[in-house]
Amino acid sequence: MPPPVVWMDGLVLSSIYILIASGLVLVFSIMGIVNFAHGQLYMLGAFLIYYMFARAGINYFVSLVITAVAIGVLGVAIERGLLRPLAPKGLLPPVVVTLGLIFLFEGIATLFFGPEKKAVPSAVPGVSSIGALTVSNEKLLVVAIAIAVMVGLYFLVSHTKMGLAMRASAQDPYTASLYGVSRGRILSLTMFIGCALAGIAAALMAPLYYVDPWIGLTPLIMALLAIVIGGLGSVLGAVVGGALLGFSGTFLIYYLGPWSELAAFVIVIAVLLFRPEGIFGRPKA
Amino acid sequence: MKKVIPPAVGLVLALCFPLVTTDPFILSLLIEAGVWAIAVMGFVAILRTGEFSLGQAAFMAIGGYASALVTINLGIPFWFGLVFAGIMAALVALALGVVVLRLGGIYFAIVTLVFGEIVRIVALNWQGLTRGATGLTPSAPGTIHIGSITIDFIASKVPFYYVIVLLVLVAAVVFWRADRSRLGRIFRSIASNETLAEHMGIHLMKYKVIIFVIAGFFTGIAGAFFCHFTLFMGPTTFDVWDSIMILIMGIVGGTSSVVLGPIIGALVLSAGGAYLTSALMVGMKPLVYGIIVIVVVVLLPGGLVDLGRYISRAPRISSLQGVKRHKKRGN
Amino acid sequence: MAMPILELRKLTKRFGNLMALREFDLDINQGELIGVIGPNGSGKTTLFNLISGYYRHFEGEIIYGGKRISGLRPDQIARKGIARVFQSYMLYEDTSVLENTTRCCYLRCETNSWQSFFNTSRYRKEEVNQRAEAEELLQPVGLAELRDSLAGKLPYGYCRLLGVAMALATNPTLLLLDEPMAGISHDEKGLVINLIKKLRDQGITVMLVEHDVKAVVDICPRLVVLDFGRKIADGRPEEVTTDRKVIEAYLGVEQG
Amino acid sequence: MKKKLMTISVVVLALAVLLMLPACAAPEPEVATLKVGCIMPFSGPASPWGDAIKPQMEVYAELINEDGGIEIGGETYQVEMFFADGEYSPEGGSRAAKELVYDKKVSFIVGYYGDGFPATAAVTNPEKVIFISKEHPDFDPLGKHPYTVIGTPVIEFVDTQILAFVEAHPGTTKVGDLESTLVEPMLAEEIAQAKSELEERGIGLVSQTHPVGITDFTTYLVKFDEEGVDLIYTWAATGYVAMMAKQSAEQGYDWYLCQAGTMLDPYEFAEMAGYEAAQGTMSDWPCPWALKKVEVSPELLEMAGRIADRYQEKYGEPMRYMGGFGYGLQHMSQLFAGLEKAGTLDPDQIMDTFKGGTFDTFLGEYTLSGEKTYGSPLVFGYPNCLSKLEGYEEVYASEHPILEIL
Repeated sequence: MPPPVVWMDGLVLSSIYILIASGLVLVFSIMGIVNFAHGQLYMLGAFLIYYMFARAGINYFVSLVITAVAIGVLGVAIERGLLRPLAPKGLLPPVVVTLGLIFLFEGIATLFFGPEKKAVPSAVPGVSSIGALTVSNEKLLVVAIAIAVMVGLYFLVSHTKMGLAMRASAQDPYTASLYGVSRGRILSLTMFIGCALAGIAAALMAPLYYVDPWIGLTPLIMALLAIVIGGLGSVLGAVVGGALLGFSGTFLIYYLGPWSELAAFVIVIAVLLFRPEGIFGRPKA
Repeated sequence: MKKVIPPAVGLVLALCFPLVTTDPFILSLLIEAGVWAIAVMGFVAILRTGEFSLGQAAFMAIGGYASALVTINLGIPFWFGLVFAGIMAALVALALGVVVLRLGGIYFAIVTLVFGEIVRIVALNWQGLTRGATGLTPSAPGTIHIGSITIDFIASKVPFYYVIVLLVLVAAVVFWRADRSRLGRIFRSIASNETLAEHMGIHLMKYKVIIFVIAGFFTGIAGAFFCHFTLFMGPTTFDVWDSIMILIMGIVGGTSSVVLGPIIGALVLSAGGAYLTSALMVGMKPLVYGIIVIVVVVLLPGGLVDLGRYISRAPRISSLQGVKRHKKRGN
Repeated sequence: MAMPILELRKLTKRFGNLMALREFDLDINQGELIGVIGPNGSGKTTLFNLISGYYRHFEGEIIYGGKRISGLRPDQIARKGIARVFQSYMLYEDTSVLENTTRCCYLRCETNSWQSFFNTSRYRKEEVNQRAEAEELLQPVGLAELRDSLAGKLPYGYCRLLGVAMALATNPTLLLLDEPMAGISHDEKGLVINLIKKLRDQGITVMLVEHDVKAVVDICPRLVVLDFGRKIADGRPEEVTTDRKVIEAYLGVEQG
Repeated sequence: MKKKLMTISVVVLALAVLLMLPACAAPEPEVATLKVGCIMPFSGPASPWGDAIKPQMEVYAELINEDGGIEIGGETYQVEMFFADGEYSPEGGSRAAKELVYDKKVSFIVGYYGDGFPATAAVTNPEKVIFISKEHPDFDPLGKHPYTVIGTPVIEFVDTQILAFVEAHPGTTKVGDLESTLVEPMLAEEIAQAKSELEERGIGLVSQTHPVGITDFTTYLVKFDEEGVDLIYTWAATGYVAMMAKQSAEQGYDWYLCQAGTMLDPYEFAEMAGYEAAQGTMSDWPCPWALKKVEVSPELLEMAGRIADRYQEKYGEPMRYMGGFGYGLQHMSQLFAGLEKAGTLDPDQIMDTFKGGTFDTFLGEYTLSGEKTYGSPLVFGYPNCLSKLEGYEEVYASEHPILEIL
């Protein structure tokens, strides 16, 4: 049994993977494409937090909300300006555009924000002791906000009219449109929520770690792994996949060292071999 | 007969190029572009069946390691290493293809991307075999003596240049023939309507795996050639970014032709990219790449190879069409 | 009594709690022309999806020509001589009518991939022949004139006709026609009916799912009626159309 | 049609611009010059080092030119520097080397800061371009790479560095060593050496390896804590060490974090880790000259002062990072000393002079031995010292250069 600190760490890591993966899955389930620039949106969100909270001294929670909204709006702009006009041309053009955006955003960040690592101070400095566990307040905050956001997302999707419209549109866009669900609005809304989740993840992570133009790749790959494990198109799958990766990551470091990185991929291969559609994916006929 | 003329002229020009200049810088750029062109041809050939792979660089890595390991440890000559690399990459493609090609669509793209990461991590951690991050240092092909002629791969880049021209030619002929033969018709059927193709008697997996393996074979050879050219093979020599670059070169070049598009894409982005690194501000390179990709996808969906068609106003075929969405099937 | 060419044994297909087809039994003889009718959602298309291999997980058995084919892939089933015309829009939309038909000649090929790759003279000859055969197939469905137009731009009726030509390109012994007459003009209907009769005369077994009961009654000597996934009647048209259960199913009479 | 024309013109224009830009690059010089190339990372995560050292090398070249240049065989040469982006990868290094050697036609490459020594040497050797690099396991002067010199045998330092850190902290009973999978294989031999040397003193050493690119080290730190470690040595880059310091503080661990010498800016470091968490972190390269506690040659102090002044003049801010003195500047001074002594520009003769020769540079005297490497250059006066963060300042842990401690 690993010590409590390792559990806590797994929880922190899981929170971030879950936030990013579920944003990615949400967008996928409605639009049918994977936004490969999702990690770079996260990176831009981290820079936003740096400039607002660390540099301009705006209250952390205000910065967090602004970051989430700003990244969400950027996502909507991408969706309206690039992905939607390209959608009729098939699957590849929008995907290629999101791959192009990776380069574009990294280039912009390097040119305008600079390549050096930037630090964001802790929003809630200090350390708390809970029984045998000593943990920084920052990590507690991360977990608390992540859980709150995911619970909020759950209620939004399953208990509101908007969520119903989203689910309907995900299952059968054509029929949903017959019942008066505006596909355009649903697309924008989903993209907003999905990208805002990346923004929130960035805002939570920035004070824990550091910010530079290349921090987007690792979370993106982990999120992709999480959704492959959980099943494409299932938010619940993203949550389970993210948690599995987060906890297995930290536990295996504790027991195995560097091979833990490979262990994540072994999980993925095992899932692919025995249940190719993912744990919560819809099996094929 | 008419159709043979443009490629023949292109080949003659390529063969005569060292008469114009033997400048090692320019030749190196062209040699590397040739390597990428082969990999991109493989990517585009797979795209013909409607699947797009984001893990092609992993096959280059497998080929590179295969060749580096056998040439270093067993002292086998470069030429056999090249073939061995192709076979190894093809075998891995076979194993991977059988497992993941049935998933199709975006799922296939994600899994191949993940596969690329797996190869990198194994290469990094299997230090007994790959020496981890230190990497392997394969050597250049040995000097060849044919009568009084000596071909030295170290003193000049010209022999490398001719080898890559030959490899590109072989790959081009294979991919071109595959595209022109019944296989090509089958691939297009699958890409256009998988369910229909299957109901008309086409074994989807068989043909998807065939092209995936052929592409893997040549991509592996390209990777092996590259590592003997730069004399280094490490875990990051071919990584996720390279897989994405292969895709981007394919799209920018244009996927409506299996040969010309990849060659144009590789020349423009690989050789052009090297220029960008030397001439522009840091951070500008990814920015310019990003802009090129978006401009091409939005304004010129057929890629650069389509520019000629634009001008001649011939009917345009969007090369990006026909890639299916993730298949949803009832139970 | 001839051996049945197609035997369906207790076919059951569930979608979650919904039984799309339950314990369905049917024998079809060589050369028979059989119509399958039933209200919307009664399981007609599901039946075809099971026979053609589109759904591979279900209960029951399908025996074709004395061999079990249930569980096989669609391409294996097609290879055994079962061709299907889809109800929905199923074409290679991005290419010409002729190319659509040629692509479906795959099962007629005698040369292998290597011969095709090396462009041998046999392959080239076969290509020329196949093109001619494809053009020939377009004649009876009245699409010969339109052979160079883009399939995706065809009017709906023509799509159905093209679908029939494409299915015939696979040289079938059993043809599954899923509502070939839906949404087409009166003249075209005549074309289809003539075609079906011609096929029957050639000895091809035809299974016809159709919404238009009148047309089916006119041409099919035997009818099967489905309701809520169950076979409720099987027999000659005049028997079936007077069956009380069938009338209730169509009129939706409340029971009990 | 209009839209099509627009499209075509946009694409053609973009391509034309792309192709023309390189043509506007550096003009040809007229005076007799030594073309010296330098490959450093200017893009990617390692770029801060390239960005920090490049201006120092430029300033140094400027000062040399103002002083009259380099005298070789009775003729004086001006120094012209060319920089290329090696991206800290073998492929980048190879590409940058091709650009410098084939395109910019440099005769020497110094200050290689990257990861692909063999790939880079493969470009320079056939062209007889003298390449001064840092150490690499594949360095083989007598066989594959005859025109290559190791100017900074960094790896050789590992055991001495660890011992120095331990020396600076009497009472250490167990040392933890945390390396990434990237450098672990390179250091393995040296770490084993350090382990046996520490054992002689009754001090234990435990090693852990972490994958590249992670940001949370807590689990590794917990393991160290369970092992009872009280000093951690790492080769990790500044950002990672800052994370280790931060996460150590969060867990309430009070060991010393010792970094192997690549801390760019102690203030930046402290800001990243938090000032509290950063306390006591040690590193061994940066040494703000204002402190001047190390005994170094007056010549070095003078040149260092000039460089620092000129830097301030040119860029309007003080030169905080001194890593260049152990790196690019060091290689430059080695090269120039070698050239002056050889008195010729013939690469073969220069290499003959380098092998086993002794050179006087502003950084001290170097002996290139011609055995495993061309020698351990650290004979005297290398500005290497242990520094430590205390309060808001960086101070020394030792009064002397590292090797004098041992």
